Amino acid sequence: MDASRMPEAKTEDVLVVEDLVVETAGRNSAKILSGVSLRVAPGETVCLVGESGSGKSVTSLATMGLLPKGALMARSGRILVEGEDVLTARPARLRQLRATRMSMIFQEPMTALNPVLTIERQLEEVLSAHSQMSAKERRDRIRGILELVRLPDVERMCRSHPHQLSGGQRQRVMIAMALVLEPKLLIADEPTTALDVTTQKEILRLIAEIQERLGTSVLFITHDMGVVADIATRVYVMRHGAIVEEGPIQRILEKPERDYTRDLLAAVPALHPREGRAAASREVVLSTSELGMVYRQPSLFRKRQGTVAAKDVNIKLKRGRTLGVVGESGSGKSTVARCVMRLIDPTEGSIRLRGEEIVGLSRGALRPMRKRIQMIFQDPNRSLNPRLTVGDSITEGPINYGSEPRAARERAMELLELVGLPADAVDRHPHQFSGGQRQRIAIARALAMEPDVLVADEAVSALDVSVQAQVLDLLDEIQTRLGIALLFITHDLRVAAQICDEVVVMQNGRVVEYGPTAEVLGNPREAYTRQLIEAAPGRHWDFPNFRPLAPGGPGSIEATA
Amino acid sequence: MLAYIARRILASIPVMIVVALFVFLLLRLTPGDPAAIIAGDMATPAQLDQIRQSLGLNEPLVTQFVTWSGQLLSGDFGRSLISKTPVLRLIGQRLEPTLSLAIVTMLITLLLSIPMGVLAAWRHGSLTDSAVMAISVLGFSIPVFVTGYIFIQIFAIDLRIFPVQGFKSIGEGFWPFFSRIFLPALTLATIYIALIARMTRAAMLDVLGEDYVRTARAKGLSERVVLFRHALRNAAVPILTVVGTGFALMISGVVVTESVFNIPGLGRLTVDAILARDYPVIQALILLTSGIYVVINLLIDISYAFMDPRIRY
Amino acid sequence: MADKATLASAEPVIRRRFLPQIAVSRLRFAPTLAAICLALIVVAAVFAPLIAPYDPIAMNPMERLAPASWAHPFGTDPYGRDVFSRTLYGAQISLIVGLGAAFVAVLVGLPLGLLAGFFRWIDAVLMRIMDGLMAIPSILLAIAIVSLAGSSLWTVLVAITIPEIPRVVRLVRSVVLSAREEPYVEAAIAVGSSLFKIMWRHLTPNTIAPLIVQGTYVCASAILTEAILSFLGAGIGTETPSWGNIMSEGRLYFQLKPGLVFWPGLFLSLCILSINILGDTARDVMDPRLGKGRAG
Amino acid sequence: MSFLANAAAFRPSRLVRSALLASVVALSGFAAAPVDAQEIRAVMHSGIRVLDPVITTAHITRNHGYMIYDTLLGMDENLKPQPQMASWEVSDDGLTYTFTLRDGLKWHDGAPVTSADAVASLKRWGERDGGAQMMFKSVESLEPKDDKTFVLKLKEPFSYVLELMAKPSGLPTFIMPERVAKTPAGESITDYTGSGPFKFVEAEFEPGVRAVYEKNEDYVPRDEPPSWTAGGKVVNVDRVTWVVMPDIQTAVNAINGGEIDFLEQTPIDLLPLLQANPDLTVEVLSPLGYQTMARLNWLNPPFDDVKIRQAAMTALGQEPILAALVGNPEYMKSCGSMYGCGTPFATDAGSEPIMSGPQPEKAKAMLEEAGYDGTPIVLMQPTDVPSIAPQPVVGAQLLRQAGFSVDMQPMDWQTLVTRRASQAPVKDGGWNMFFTNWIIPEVWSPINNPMLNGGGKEAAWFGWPDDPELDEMRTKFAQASDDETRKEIAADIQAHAFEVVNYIPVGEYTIPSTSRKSLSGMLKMPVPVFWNVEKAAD
Repeated sequence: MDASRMPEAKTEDVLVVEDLVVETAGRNSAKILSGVSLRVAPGETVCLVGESGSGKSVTSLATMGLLPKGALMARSGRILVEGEDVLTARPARLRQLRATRMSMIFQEPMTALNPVLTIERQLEEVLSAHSQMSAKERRDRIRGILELVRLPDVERMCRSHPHQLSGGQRQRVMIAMALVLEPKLLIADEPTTALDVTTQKEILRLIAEIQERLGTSVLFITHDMGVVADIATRVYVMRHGAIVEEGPIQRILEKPERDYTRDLLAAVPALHPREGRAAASREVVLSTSELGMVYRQPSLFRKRQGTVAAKDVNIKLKRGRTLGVVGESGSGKSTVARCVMRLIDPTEGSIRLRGEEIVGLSRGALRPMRKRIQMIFQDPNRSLNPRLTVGDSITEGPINYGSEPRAARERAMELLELVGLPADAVDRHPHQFSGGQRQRIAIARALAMEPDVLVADEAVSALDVSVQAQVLDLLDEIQTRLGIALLFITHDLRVAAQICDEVVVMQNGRVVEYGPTAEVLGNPREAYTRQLIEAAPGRHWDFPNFRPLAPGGPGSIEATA
Repeated sequence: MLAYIARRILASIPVMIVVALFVFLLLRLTPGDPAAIIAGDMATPAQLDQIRQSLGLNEPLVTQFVTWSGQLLSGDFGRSLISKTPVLRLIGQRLEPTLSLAIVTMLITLLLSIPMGVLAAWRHGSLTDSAVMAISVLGFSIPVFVTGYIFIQIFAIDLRIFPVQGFKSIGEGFWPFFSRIFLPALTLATIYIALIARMTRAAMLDVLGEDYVRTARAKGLSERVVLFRHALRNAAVPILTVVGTGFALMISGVVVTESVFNIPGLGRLTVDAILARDYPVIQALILLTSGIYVVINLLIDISYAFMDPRIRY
Repeated sequence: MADKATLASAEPVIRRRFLPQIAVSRLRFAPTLAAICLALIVVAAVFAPLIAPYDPIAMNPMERLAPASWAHPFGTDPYGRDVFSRTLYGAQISLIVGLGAAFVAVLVGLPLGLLAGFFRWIDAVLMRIMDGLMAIPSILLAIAIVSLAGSSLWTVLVAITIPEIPRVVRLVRSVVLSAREEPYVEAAIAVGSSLFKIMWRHLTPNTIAPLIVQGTYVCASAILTEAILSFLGAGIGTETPSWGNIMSEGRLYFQLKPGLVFWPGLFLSLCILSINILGDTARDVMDPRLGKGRAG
Repeated sequence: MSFLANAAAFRPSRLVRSALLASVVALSGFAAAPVDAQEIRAVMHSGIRVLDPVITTAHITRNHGYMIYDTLLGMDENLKPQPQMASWEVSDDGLTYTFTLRDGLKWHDGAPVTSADAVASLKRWGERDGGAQMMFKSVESLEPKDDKTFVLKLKEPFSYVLELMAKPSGLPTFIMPERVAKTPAGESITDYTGSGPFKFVEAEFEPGVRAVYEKNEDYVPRDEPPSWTAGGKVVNVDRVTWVVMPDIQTAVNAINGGEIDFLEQTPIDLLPLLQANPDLTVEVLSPLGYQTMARLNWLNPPFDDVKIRQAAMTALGQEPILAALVGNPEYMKSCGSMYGCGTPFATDAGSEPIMSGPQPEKAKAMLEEAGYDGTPIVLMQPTDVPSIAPQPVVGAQLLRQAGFSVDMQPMDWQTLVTRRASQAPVKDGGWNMFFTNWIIPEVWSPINNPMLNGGGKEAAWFGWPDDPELDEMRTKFAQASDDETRKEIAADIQAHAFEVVNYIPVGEYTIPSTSRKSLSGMLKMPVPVFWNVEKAAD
């Protein structure tokens, strides 16, 4: 694809947004969008990328006329969908436009579908709201669209409720729902962010196909440069509620004009593994053998066999090294983390912390061990007690182990500086910090215990790429400084590739492949591992260096299909 | 499901035992002597004792409890100490009025409170919202008997629309029944309208923030559909919960309403029995009411499963 | 770092951050009014001895049921006692009952709820008992207790409070059950904090918001229950004027001398109204979800 | 529905069935009353619970007694005993009474009334009634002679036999079938067969809700015109239903709205609401009215000291209490007679201390002299009985003004009746003082008056004065042959009783009844009865 495919004539544009300004309602209103303009031509896929807070979602909501009432409102600008202004449209008219001319799919397929209504009902009401179809026609239409989105056993699907479907299936339903009336414009707001890579790949392909079939234009909102590289024809880069750069995908990837775009791309971790580090020490600080966790619901009447969350997990972690545990959701990687933390008690196997068995230790006996192994949680917004000052959170542990409050506080300040925060942060509360900063605080809290092992459970997944990069650097730096061993749980192969010395690939609670990162990701032996790598978006592109990786270039199958 | 119900009923047995024991002891510790109540003003100590003896009140507590619970297990609730009427007959006589009152009250309540709550949540922050909340909170802030008197004054005495008092079985025709039950039900409803309207509002506010509501809007559905098909149904569980506890709370309101409107119901029976220390009646009644409470909550919990397919027992 | 701070995630925030603002700005008017009203009542209660023109129990049978006049702004009751003075003093009792009930219920319910939320076996036992208590209609329990211990202010207070406790316990328990799953609680476990410390430092604070809301409802319903108890003849003795017993003594004259019920009733309703409004405000600001609190 | 479910929760089918059955009975009860039938719907002063007019002295049960039972003798408006079921002859020595049952007396089940029934009934009565107990002390034998006649033999003169048997209140001599009368005196009867002018419709009886009586077609009234409980009891209506209305306000509204025909006790303060209504008659049916009184406990300090009892009496006064209780002068009068004013034995002997109104100063002085140590007086106040609630409140204030320290303890009436039976010291749940009311016929002679009994802990009424002197005088009274002597003795008794402060009468009041104009022929007498009443279409 090239510039020639870029439409000139604005008139036929499916969507035209002209310097849209959105502000918060109420007394001291703040600008959320300051003059955003963009357009989407028939049949093209436009990506709107930006980090959290850049205002990309607000743009999409505004387009659908779905800005939260009483909270946000469009001050000025126009939003033309097929030439009709959404902002000035009457509510009734606006309702007509939705689902017929423009429709939207959301990030969380779990919450975006109504849990108490059957799939068929939820599709059916779109039709009955916008068309005079007979019941029969509606039935057929629904069956048709569900087949189109490749859902198995359509009849059963129709009868099912959302919770009975997998994440991927739900997202397919969402797509079906959005496209059942074949609108010209499809707005996809982070539609794959909540999904596993493999699923994500399928969904992206699906969208591409359908778009091909129905000639729909897609406005695709994402933060994931990989996805952008795979699917976009044109890209808008947003930041702080404004478009910073716009252009065809190729150009953006190869010669970004703005520093911000540049940073954004540079921050994307390369998929090819880091070169292995020389082992600093032979000492094994953490090891598990035949570790297993089976969840059993107690039942009054019959004995249910439980669900296996982990089975026969054997890992060894040496001082100063980083062991990655990768896998999709439900692969049991978090279970392993929580077991070694003894937040849950494994049902079988043993865990040795610096040679000492910690499975089956009583709360009391465990206490001295706790000191040696600490954890960083996925969501920095929830892992810090909002009511405690940063200082209190950090010093809680040390004080538990008898250090002077005063001394602990001093230490806390040092640590804060160590993790790149001002020392005076001790007296502030978590909500005064950004996600990345909070994660740093969480790290400081963990370090305050001077542990031998640090367990990072999806520690960077919730963060924007730029922040992600910084946190990863921080961890790396700390490791080299303090020689802490790192057990790094992640679903993101790119991250794993960048930080881990060794990786464990898990699937359905079992270890599939275990070895040095270079080998496992370089030339995977197991089909599943390969599958994972295959699925990683934008894997043909070497973002930090603005050039294609392997032959084939950015025009990957998905985008051109 | 059945297993669940079975489990719940099993679980409720200890509750009932707790209640039974608690009530029994409470009553026996309460000063008050049915004999003195029976004998009237002129009785001499000797005569009182004579009566106590014949009522078996001189037995040791344990014996009394054993005999009583023994009877219970054989389904025998005994006779009123005072009037000698079988307890079950007493309760049977009073059941219909109270049930009628409770049901009509709930109907009125639901008819008014749910729309109010939905409206308030939908127009959250608007004047309508404040108004609805104000009304419901007001209903919550006036003692039942005052509300009752006011209604009587207006509808029965001034406007003469309804009779002042009394109860007629629905068996005697709808209007005789309705004209007598309506005011008390309305009086009682004021509390629950307040309760359920605000609960509905809260639950709706919760749900209206959900993604699937946004989805529904994105599908271009009318607000009515969005509110009632998508939001309300998801808000149902907490609302149901309040309805359940509402029924439980109702008894106290019932007691007052029944005496203001002279409805011969369980509430009045209970108060009379307590004031007359009519032990068998009180015990039976409290067991009954707590039984009702347990069952209603069970029904509510079961109904969750119908409201929300994710809930399975 | 600084510029990263500005990148604080906005999408999820939209709903969370803006609604309370609106809630507050909307409710600012009503709660202020409520607060003022409540304040006035408190003043009336505290300074009753100074404001009240008469001794609330000094009777003068010769001028019983006198109509409202300058001498007796609200008229006199069947004993010829000054209803205005009684109403002022009544504020004392009603407030004591309301606040007392709320306070005691929370005081007892909080620890029980924490324990129940944390230890399975305590939960099992305790909750059975609480269910038992809840299953007994509160008003009947109250009547029984009052006639058991004689109808003094304190017995009435106890009688009113006991049925409220299970609701508080349930509330606290539910909060604990959800809060203990929070990562920061796990983090606390990870840094080896003692159970007590975790409860006190990490769990209890979560219960405060709902408890405040619940507390207001307990307070309001306690004041009402006192009135109802008086109505049923199981209230506080007539020598301790409370809005409840003033009304129930006056209710016979409702059609002839409405003032006897109207004035204390007005005070009572205003008081409860204010408390409820403040409670609602608290809930709206803190979290609409807390509406469930009332139901317990 | 939820009921069925809940029944299932305890005890399955059986309970369900019985309860359903019960409610069906109840329903049929609702349905049974035919609209056009001559039915009087009356709200009595309280709901009837106890159905045994011998085991209890509760007025409502007494009224119930007059509905379904007949009495051996009646008393006319001149307070003279008259034949009702039986006529009598007295032997010249006054020791033998021969009673002859009149013809046509039938039980509701059709069986004839025999002298055996009468004798059994009298004996049971003798076990429960205070006066009767006294009488039976002097009785040698009480035997049936034949089906129609029976004989009462005295071993010593007791001249008050007929008055006792004829007394309209307290425990009148209701005659029950022998099988019923055989029920132990301490046990309530469960067979409600009487021979009175009305039949009790047991199926429609709902304690605390309604009691229904229907005309006894077989009843043969006497020929004399009705006069109090004497004379012919002619029933002119098909049914009488006593409806219970716990809230008097509701009752007043109900009779105003024509939903009921008769309201036995109209709260005087609410009269304005009724007098305005042309369809209503408000009148006092029992001119003798009520005596309200205070009783002091002789067992516990400070009232174990006669001086302090006297001080208390001096401190109290009738007007203020009456004012608080009644308010309307038309319906209250202060009265210095323990036997009630306007009765044969009425006298104001010794009543000066109470009749001269509250004298706080004098009382103070007396307390001073008696060396009152400030022991608080536990004064029991019933919160749930309007007719007794005000007295203690006023009383407390008067006593305090005289320097007593008073601990007024509010409680419900049932707690009070229980607690007043306790002879324990105050700290163990005892008491010092309470108030209650009597209808005059219950106190109008030294024999009837329950308070005037010096029997102490065993025999005396609550408060337990141990006063042999008093009992001697009563015996004299009982044996006195002519009215003059009786009057004198009665006066002496009263003087003595006031002297030692046996109890303190604090005034008399009457309570007006309200009836729809459609009712006529309501008899003026101490007991509300429903014979002789006619109901015109409303």
